[in-house]
Amino acid sequence: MKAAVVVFPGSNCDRDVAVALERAMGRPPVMVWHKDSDFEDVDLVVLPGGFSYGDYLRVGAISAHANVMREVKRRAGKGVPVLGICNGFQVLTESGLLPGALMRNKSLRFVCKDVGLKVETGQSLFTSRYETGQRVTFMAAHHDGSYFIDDAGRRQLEDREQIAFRYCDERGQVTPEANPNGSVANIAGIFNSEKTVLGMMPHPERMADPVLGGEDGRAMFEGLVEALS
Amino acid sequence: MKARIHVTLKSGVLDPQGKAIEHALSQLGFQGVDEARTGKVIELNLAESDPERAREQVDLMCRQLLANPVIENYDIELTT
Amino acid sequence: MKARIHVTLKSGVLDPQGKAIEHALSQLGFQGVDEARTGKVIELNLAESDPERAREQVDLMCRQLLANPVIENYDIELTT
Amino acid sequence: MTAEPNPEITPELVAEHGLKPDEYARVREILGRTPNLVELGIFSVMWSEHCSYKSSKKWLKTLPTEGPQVIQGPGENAGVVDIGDGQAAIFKMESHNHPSFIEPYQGAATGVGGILRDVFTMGARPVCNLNALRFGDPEHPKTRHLLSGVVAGIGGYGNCVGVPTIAGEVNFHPAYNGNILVNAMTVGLAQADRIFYAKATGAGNPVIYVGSKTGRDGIHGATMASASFEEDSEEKRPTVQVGDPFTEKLLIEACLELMETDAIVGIQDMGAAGLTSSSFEMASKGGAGVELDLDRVPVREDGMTAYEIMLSESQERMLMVLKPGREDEARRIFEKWDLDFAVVGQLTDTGRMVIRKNGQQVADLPIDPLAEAAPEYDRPWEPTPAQPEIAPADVPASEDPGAALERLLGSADLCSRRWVWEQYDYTVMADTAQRPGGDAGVVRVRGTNKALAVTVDCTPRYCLNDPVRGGMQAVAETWRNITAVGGRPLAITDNMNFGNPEKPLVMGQFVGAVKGMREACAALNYPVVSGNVSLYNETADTAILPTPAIGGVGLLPDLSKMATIAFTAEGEAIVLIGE
Ligand SMILES: Nc1ncnc2c1ncn2[C@@H]1O[C@H](COP(=O)(O)OP(=O)(O)O)[C@@H](O)[C@H]1O
Repeated sequence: MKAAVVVFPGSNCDRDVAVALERAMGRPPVMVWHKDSDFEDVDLVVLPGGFSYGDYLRVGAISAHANVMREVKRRAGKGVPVLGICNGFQVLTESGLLPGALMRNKSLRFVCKDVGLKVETGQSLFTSRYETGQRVTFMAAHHDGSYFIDDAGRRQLEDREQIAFRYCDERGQVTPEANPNGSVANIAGIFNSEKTVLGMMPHPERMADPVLGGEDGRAMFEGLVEALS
Repeated sequence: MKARIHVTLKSGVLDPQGKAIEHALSQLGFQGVDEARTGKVIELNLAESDPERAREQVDLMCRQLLANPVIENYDIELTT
Repeated sequence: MKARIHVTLKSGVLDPQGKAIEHALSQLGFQGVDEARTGKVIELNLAESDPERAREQVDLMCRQLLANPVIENYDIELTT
Repeated sequence: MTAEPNPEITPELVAEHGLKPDEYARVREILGRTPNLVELGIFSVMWSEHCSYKSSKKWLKTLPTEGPQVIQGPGENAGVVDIGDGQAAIFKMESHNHPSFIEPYQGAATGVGGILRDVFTMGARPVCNLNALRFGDPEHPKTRHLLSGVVAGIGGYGNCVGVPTIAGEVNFHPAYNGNILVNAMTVGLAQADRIFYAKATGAGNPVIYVGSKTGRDGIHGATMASASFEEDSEEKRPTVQVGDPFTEKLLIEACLELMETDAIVGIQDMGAAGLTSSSFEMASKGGAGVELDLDRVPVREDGMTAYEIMLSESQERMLMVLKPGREDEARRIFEKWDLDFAVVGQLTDTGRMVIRKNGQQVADLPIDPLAEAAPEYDRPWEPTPAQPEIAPADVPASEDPGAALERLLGSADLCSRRWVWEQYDYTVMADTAQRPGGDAGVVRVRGTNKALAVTVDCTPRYCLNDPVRGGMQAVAETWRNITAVGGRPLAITDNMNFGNPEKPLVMGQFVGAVKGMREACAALNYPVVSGNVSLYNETADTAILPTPAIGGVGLLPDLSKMATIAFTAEGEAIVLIGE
């Protein structure tokens, strides 16, 4: 399997996700510069976390217009899987590859902590190593992670099983207290309708190594390798 | 020409910053304030001097970049 | 009454956000745009109906909370 | 083209520049004439307490700074210690106290930006940040606002740049009501044979400016940091700088990319006093002369004068000296990262700083007398009177230990700091092996099984009672915290925060703390490799508690042996060690 990690100015989890991918794939991903309008054929494109363009104007807004995004959109349209983590998720909603928008956390503060996630479906490229309904722990680290979508949009996501993860408590219950940022319906990650694009706020790559306090994220990368090799 | 663009949240979209301001004002002892809403203002200097063309240009900027139609409205004021 | 408050950076104060917007607009092919500056707009509903007293009240809010006089200017518009 | 203002240099103007009459006499003696305004401005920042350490130098020199692990002690942008396998840890702590009181968010944010630059300037990739914070009484009307602004600012900058903030401390005391302390520390990693110094050598070599454009930011900030606050300072409100962490992130990547080549001769960040201190310090260290052409400096505003350009404190800028002919290679890297790049001058062998603007010479100063022969004072000091010892027997026993424990745990001084650190990204870079909440933060050295343990500590109320023992205790506490996670302590950085040194009792606190630190460092073979001094932390004659914040760095040779905070599982044995 081959993967690409896009580097925007201000990306800061590009190295982290590259390390996690390399561990799963056995070889490093290609790093693609935001100014490039083309890059080699890959089986997976990753938009990493960080503060591209300083999160100025709106998170992800300026990056959504980067040269490289035209190509990412084209490939996503052809079914190439795309994973956006944190800032990457924000870029995906801003570029229209995923519905909704990410807004300032309800607390108005940056939040960095372990969060429990309920896996809403194990039936996808990205979540095949998880059971539907399983509780996993990832790390949230963001200032603008409050997912917004109107009621009609939310119903559509639910009907088409496009919700990938929801914030949940220790016992796997999706409660308001378990919601770290005010997201509509505790949504932490969503798919496009074909489930080939996943955007999520919490960081699986920061839970892919026992030294960092957990390994629940590793299964996502290993599952991808299995599905895409 | 100069353009001043107001970008505000659509009604129905939660504005935690507005809520925080309301709360802080009441803590400070200001009574009778409600419905605080926050937004952004962006000011630009344009080389374009024709108001109609300038407005078109700025409108396009707003749709493409400056506002997110999922959550925001915008309005444009032009001055010379 | 309603108050609309514009909070903008004092001239000379670095506006990294404005800089990024300028850059992004030119990348998108918009020519002839410069001096992008960003600010905040805050809208409040006031119980106070006397314009003079309302202005005084809002002015105090700005000085105490809504603006940071070290780096920001503000102006107040009142409407009924 | 704006003409350079050329006012008469009156005693008032000299005083406004913070120079004492005898210092000004020295200026005239060095120049053999009256300085012009640009030159006066340069002297004033170079000889400010902040840049020259004139009150503290004599005492700082007495600290132990050597050891087999030390690659670079105090005097450079940051200290460097050997961590084996050809690798080095580079670190320093720095204060941004006054700016943070005036504008907590931006003050704290730019403090983090400044200390990051000190570390990556030397060729290190920053791997973690720490912060030591002191605020006034929790009930004081300003405290809440200051605390939330400072914490948001530290997070706002560090999180965006993508360096984890993994440890720190927060204290409250009414003595900080009018003078909060914001001390930020950065630790970086580099190859021991790829360290860059702030030394300008080689006549003819080009002098390069990179980063953000220069604006009228914080002009006179460096002198501001050396003057006590007057009660009305909130009215005067000097300009503070706004940080741009996004540009800093680009600057880190661009500098590290250029550092992989061998094009750089010397490099220095433009901290307080910007272009002035960076150019003078680099030239002085390398024994070079410099010609600067200010028309080539990238500026943000029209009509900036030479005075403003030389004294601007705009953030996210660096000065470098390159090998001849390497300009284009460097320019390509900085342009790739969308940063400004300009050749602003060249080195000479005259030992003088010659500055031009609009084709005219606006300053001509001898470098060494300014940079190295800055005034140095032996300020009168009085030892802190001994405080009565309190015998434990004289303290009445608590009637209800349960309630007392609850009160203690709920107090501002002891309660959980989670509210603070959850606003900091402490796991970005995916190497954080121990998060905030333990004795010390631990980051893995990427690609190895080693890790660094880091902590900052100081207990100001001990220092108030007995500065010598307080200074000792602060050093010892960092040692213990590092040891408690399984690390071998290597060296410290310090941030000496005190009141007005012109008062003998305050000066005595400083002298006492240094003495205590010296003894502890010597006993533990735990040298000081970098540090920072912040004096004049006084408002209306109330000085802060003496606060020598100590930042310690240690090495865990084998991360699998790391210890975490005790009491994690039922059935574990509890052992008490020590007296
Ligand atoms: N400003 C801060 N930034 C990051 N971490 C902090 C900060 N203040 C406190 N902490 C963390 O909270 C924990 C408790 O702090 P403190 O009470 O100072 O610990 P101790 O006294 O045990 O050294 C430590 O892990 C410390 O690193």
